[in-house]
Amino acid sequence: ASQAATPKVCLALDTGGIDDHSFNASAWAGAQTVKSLANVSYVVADANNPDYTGEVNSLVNNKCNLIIGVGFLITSAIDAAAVKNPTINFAQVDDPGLVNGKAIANLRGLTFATNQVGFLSGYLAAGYSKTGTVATYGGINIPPVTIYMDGFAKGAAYYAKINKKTIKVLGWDPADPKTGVFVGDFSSQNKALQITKNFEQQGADVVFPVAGGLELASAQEAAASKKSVVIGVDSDAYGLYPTALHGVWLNSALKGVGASVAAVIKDQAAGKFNNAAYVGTLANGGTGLAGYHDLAAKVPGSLQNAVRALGKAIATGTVSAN
Amino acid sequence: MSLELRGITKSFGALVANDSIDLRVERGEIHAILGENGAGKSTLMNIVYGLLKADAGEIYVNDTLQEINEPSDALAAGIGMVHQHFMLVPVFTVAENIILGHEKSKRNGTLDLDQIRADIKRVSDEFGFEVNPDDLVENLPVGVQQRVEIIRALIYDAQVLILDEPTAVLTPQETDELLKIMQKLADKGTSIIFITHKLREVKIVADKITIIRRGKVVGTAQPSASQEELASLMVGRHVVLNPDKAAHPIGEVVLSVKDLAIKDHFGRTIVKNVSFDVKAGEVLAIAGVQGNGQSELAQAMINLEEFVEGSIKLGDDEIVGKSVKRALDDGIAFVPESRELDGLISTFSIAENLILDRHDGAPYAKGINLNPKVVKEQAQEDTKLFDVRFQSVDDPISSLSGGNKQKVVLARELSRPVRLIVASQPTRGLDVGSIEFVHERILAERDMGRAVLLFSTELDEVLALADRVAVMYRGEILAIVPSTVTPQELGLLMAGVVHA
Amino acid sequence: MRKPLLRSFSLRALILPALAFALSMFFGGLLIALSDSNVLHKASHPIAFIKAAGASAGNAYLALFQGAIFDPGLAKPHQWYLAFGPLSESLVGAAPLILAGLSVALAFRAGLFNIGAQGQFIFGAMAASYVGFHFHMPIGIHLVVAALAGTLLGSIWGGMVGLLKARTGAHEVIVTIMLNYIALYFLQWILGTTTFLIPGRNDPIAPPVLQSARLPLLAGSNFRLNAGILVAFAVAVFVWWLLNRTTIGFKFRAAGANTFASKTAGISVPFVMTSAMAVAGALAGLAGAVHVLGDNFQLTSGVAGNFGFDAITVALLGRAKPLGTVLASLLFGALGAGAAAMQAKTNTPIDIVLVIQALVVLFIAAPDVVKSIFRLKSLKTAGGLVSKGWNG
Amino acid sequence: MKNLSAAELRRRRGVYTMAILSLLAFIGFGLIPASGRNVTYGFILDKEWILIHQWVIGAKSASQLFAGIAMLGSIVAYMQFRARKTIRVASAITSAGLLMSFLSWAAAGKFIPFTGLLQGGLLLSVPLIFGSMAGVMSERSGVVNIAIEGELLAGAFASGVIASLTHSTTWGLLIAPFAGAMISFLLALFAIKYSIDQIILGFVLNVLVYGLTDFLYKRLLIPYQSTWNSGPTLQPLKIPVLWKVPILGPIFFDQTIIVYIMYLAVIFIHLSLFKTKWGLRTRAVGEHPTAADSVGINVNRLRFKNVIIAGMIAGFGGAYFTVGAVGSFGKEMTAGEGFIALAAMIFGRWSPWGAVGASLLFGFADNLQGVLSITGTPIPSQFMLMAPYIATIIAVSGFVGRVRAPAADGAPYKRGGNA
Ligand SMILES: Nc1ncnc2c1ncn2[C@@H]1O[C@H](COP(=O)(O)OP(=O)(O)OP(=O)(O)O)[C@@H](O)[C@H]1O
Ligand SMILES: Nc1ncnc2c1ncn2[C@@H]1O[C@H](COP(=O)(O)OP(=O)(O)OP(=O)(O)O)[C@@H](O)[C@H]1O
Ligand SMILES: [Mg+2]
Ligand SMILES: [Mg+2]
Repeated sequence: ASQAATPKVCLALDTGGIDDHSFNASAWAGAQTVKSLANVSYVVADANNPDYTGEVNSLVNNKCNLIIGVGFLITSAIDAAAVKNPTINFAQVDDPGLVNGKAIANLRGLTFATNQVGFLSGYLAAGYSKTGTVATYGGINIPPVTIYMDGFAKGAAYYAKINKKTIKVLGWDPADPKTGVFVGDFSSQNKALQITKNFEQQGADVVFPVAGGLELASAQEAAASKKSVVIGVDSDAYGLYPTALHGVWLNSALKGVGASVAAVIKDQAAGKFNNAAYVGTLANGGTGLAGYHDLAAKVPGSLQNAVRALGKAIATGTVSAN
Repeated sequence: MSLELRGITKSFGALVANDSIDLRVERGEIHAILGENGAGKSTLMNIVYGLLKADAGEIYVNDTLQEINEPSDALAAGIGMVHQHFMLVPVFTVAENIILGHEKSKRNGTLDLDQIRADIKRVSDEFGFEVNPDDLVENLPVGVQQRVEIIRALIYDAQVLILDEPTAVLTPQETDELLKIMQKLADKGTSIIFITHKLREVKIVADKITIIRRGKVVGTAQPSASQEELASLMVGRHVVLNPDKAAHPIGEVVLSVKDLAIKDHFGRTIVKNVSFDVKAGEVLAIAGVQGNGQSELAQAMINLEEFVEGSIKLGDDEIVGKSVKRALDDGIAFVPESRELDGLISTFSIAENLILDRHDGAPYAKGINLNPKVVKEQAQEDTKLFDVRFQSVDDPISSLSGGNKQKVVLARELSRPVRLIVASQPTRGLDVGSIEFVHERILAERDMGRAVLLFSTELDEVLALADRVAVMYRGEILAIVPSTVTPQELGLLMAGVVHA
Repeated sequence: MRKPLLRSFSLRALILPALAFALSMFFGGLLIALSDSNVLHKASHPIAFIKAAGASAGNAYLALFQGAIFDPGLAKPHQWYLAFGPLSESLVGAAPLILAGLSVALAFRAGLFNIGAQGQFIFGAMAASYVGFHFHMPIGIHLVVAALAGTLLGSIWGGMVGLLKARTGAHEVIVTIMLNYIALYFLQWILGTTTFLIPGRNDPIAPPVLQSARLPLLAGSNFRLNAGILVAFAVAVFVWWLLNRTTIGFKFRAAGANTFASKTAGISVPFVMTSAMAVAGALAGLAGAVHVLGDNFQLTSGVAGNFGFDAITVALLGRAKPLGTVLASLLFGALGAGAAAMQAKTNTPIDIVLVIQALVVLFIAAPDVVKSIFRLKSLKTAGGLVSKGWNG
Repeated sequence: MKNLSAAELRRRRGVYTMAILSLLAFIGFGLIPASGRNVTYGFILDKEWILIHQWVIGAKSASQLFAGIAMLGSIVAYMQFRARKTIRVASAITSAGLLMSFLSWAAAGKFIPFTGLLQGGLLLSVPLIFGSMAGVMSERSGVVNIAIEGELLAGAFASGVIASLTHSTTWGLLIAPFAGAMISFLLALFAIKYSIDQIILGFVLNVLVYGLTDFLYKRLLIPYQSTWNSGPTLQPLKIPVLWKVPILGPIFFDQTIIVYIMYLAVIFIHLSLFKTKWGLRTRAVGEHPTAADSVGINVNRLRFKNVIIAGMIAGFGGAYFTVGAVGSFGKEMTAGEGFIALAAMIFGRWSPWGAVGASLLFGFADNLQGVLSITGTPIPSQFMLMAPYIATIIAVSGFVGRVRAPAADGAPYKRGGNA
């Protein structure tokens, strides 16, 4: 691995770009936190015809020392480039970083057990719900999305089990991963709004949207109807959206993309780049809940404690989120 | 009111359509303008009516200079026009069409049609028209549509009335009525400019005749002048008006139609129990007032109609229910009523238009391969044969005048082996020169032993070409008479009068 | 239209497009500069402001050029040719666009407005990918079979539209719009099925197509330039031939120009509708196949990107003529490739390219506007293709 | 009855389709299912007068009941058809019956918030209705309008940003029409003055708006979100008394001002198009411009005016996405609804009510799939999402058939051109 004084670090973002209120944004934010150690820049895949290979090539040509692929769609481009350019270091978000099953020296995978934080969110939602009905929906039916939803459903079920309550989970059924409620894309705000309305009419009072920026729509509906609260996803929604909505964010399920990216960059800067797969968990802070913010008062202390405890239990493995 | 044009000049690019034209029309005068296709008549009139802007020249109404830049100016000056291509919105009712541009609204802002209905009734009664203000124009026969245009002009009391080829689409009866109406209007002081290709009409109504050739006034004539004189003035050479129809042998039956019935898209019966035969070397003319089902009958001959019952036999093979292509290949030549719409593709070159219906046969195509060289050579021949005037066979057909367009259609249909020729209104809108040519061609085909089914609203044409005449009325064939029938009898039949 | 392919193409005919392009770049530049905070901060000192603005736009465009055509920075000792890498990228991007563009153009000439290239592209890509990774066949044969599979599925998906219109009169614009969504969701679904999942993984990325099914590289392993572009050129010539030199093309153009006259001349309009849409679909399907077999290799839910809609723009920009479509696609390919680099180097949002593309089309479609801006009364211009609206 | 007209054949095909579907529904939904479970329909959203709160009925018997109604409906339709009378009402009843029969089957053991289902359908079709109205406005006067998508998006962007900067939804609403008008001004200018192909234009304008809004979004709305992109949203206004009407009330009369304006716009456009001087002239200009010109109507000026107004309508509709729904602007948030609106306009045969009907059909189908995927179906999510699009294709090819655009739609008018 090359030891540039201040390494040139380049992020290959997916089409969402630094403003997707989701993993791309977190990655960029994470990189910003270590600006002092490296000069960081990014490219975004062209939403019109995403050409990931071209995107990564442009970074290779741009003489970057460390290239971080963000978004699972970029995986194969990063793998190829890593094999082709042993002198450049690579990292790939949402991918174990193996090339046909084997690890290679200059490629590090960054994955996240978001089902764990999903599980916590589900538990929290179930505990907070007055109606006993909680709901989740996704942007499109793909693993990075459904992992959260799956954890959420299981967490809620877990709450029901240990508290001998009946909790209804709308939008996702772990037993039947082909079905579920999805918007169909990540941009149709008014569809997301309508889905949230429909959830409320089915009695749901906590909604967990796993659809990037579309969580805004759910928050708006919640604020207007006062019938539900929302758990944000990926980054802390509380800070991302208009202050008028502060009252509806029950919490946010963090995906430590930023932290992981920062970690890799630190290693690079210190010349300690390695290919040990990084898995963000509750244990290592790679995922976790953001905080209750304005609703802290409304969430019973007992519940907050229970959630905290559950977090520890999952971290130590006494409870499994799968 | 008098109208005078001084030095009107208009050119389209290189082509000078009107070349400093002077013209004076007195109050109550019927002034006929004669000229070949493309002579510049419509252009001149469109200028008077404000639809086109003259490059030079002045227009005087009652000897005072009038600025006419918009149709509204013309209307304001009391100039009305019935256009060659009707200016009616097909999906509107008669009343809507007439009120258009002169709308009056009720207090609540909605359209007020009552007044106009009354006006329509008044004018109709005065001139004995039968027009229902609430009929959709698209459902009216052409003759009636033209009435609507005239009514409009009269309601907005035009002092000068321009009629551009008004009789091109009318039957003898309708024509005679129109001529009477024109007289009546003239007597009441309306000045009329009357454009036509039909010398007979000119001689009947015109007080004065101006002849235009290639955009220039080439002379004036009195109605007393003979048709031959007028014709040669127009075309600049001698023309034969009545082709001689030599006697000739008649062969066996080529086309036989039995109990034919046709419905339109709205399920209305347009043609019913029609039966007739056409023999080789014979011209059977289907005469009749526009809108009595001839168009549909003609279309049915090559299966262009969708809802047909009965039988059409060409030789031994049945046509009904087969594809259009099949009918054409069986040996039917089809000259459609509207060359612009059904006959030609305006963006295609002359050569391409010449192979529309046989582009996938030899010699033009081998397999799916078109052979442009052959197509071009063939086009050169066909056009020479049919004396089409053009710069290059690669020019778009739209650059030709109506007469030449029609010759292209004939060239296409007749320069392939056929047994039957179906021709609808083959000379509509054509000038005498072109008409002469078309007529000679049709007779030549007949003499070559082909069967000809001619659809025409032109009495003279029917009598000049037909061996037998079938008269259509309200979708049925009223009678089939020999061509020795007198125009009067024929006219009565076309009007639906069968006398014992 | 019986001119040989190249006569419809003259240098003179390039003056306007060039000016139109310059104009669009100018407006794009304004946008870049005026939205650049570094520039805005200097608003108080006119001179500095203009300098900064010039620099801002200048750098962006330099990067755009370097990303699209030629970037000396890429040359390595004894490997100067590497500087042409960007050009290769541009061509790679242009290939599928040409094919999809031809699809739209051909349908347009037959009087049909094919908004459905996107969906047809998707099905083409799907089929090609499946054949490409699932079967094992000898080199060459595998490639051909995969490409044909894509073409076939695309043509079915497209022909369906023509058939529906011929049979029921359902308007192709409605049907194609709907079919695009259906195709997309179908793709999302199938990517989740075990057939299309990489063993041991669960993210919706199909396995890469096998080497034996990939389009051969044209310029060595340093460049992604592959035979796809040649396929595209060949097909462009084919389409030109089909339209202008065959009886089928004659029928297409006739029915496209005047349905009534065509009917009267015995041309079966339903046949034209169905076959024209089938051929159009085949072309778009092939585009998808070329994309997957040439540079993308792995099927994802975003595989079609925006090709199907860019296709409409390039086809219209190319006046629905094969040559024009090819040229337009090359331009768009270059802009697309340059955009990524521009963003990498100058952080200029990639979307500015959309603006430039739109302006180019606008100005080229509106010669009079450009002429009046540059005072070029004399210059003669080919009339645009006439839109016939919905009634075809 | 032999030799039916095309229209009649289409109608007959429609009748038969309905009859067959009804029968299938009766057997499939009514007889076959194992039965037992109930379906619960909820009829209340808010504190409206309660007629019935809930309606619990056996899924099986409900399916039978409604399928029965559908069958009756189709029989009536057939008799009407034989009598050559209009079959609109009968078909409406049949379709409704079919739908309810299906719903009762699909929602067995579930709770269906009936009122909410309809209200949601209405809300989802709001942008479609505005969009298709814009289409009707401009195409009736002969200018093809594919730029609806762009006009919607521009309206959404402008209203969002302005509302955010001024902290006032009112300003957002006021600005939106002008944003749409800016786009349609380009359309009018290039299409009418420079007579450029209108289909190219529409497409390009969409691309242009996508590019501009995406660009500005990244350059301004993201960095300065709190000031530029944190707009307020409209609150629903209950119309006194009306909103309490059972079922209908909360659906139609508990909405934001945008929806009320939509009602007025549709009625107004319909009336003016068919009952006023302006409408007569507009239709004339769209059908036969030369004729209109020859009676002294300034064709191109009228077209220009109408295209601009069309843009304002769509632009205003765009405001629904931001101030009407989520407040902030989201990248490409119209997500192709402008094209659905275009389809709805054609589907609706260029008539205001037709377009409204098509839009509602689509919106309702979309929400129905949403509700059903919540209550749970065995059908994979992606196929549920397809449903509204498939439904549209079936409707278009099964019932609508060939449509006819205004004769001069898309043809630039130049005087003295070939008549
Ligand atoms: N809008 C136009 N643009 C270019 N040339 C035109 C236009 N209108 C007419 N012309 C040309 O001007 C000439 C005169 O046309 P015009 O229609 O006045 O002839 P016409 O006397 O009315 O012929 P016809 O007797 O067939 O009606 C024709 O040769 C035609 O080619
Ligand atoms: N815009 C135009 N450009 C070129 N030629 C034109 C134009 N308008 C009319 N012409 C030509 O002017 C000539 C006369 O016009 P006109 O429409 O009267 O044709 P026509 O001979 O009367 O045939 P028809 O009776 O079918 O109209 C025709 O050749 C027609 O093609
Ligand atoms: Mg004329
Ligand atoms: Mg004429």
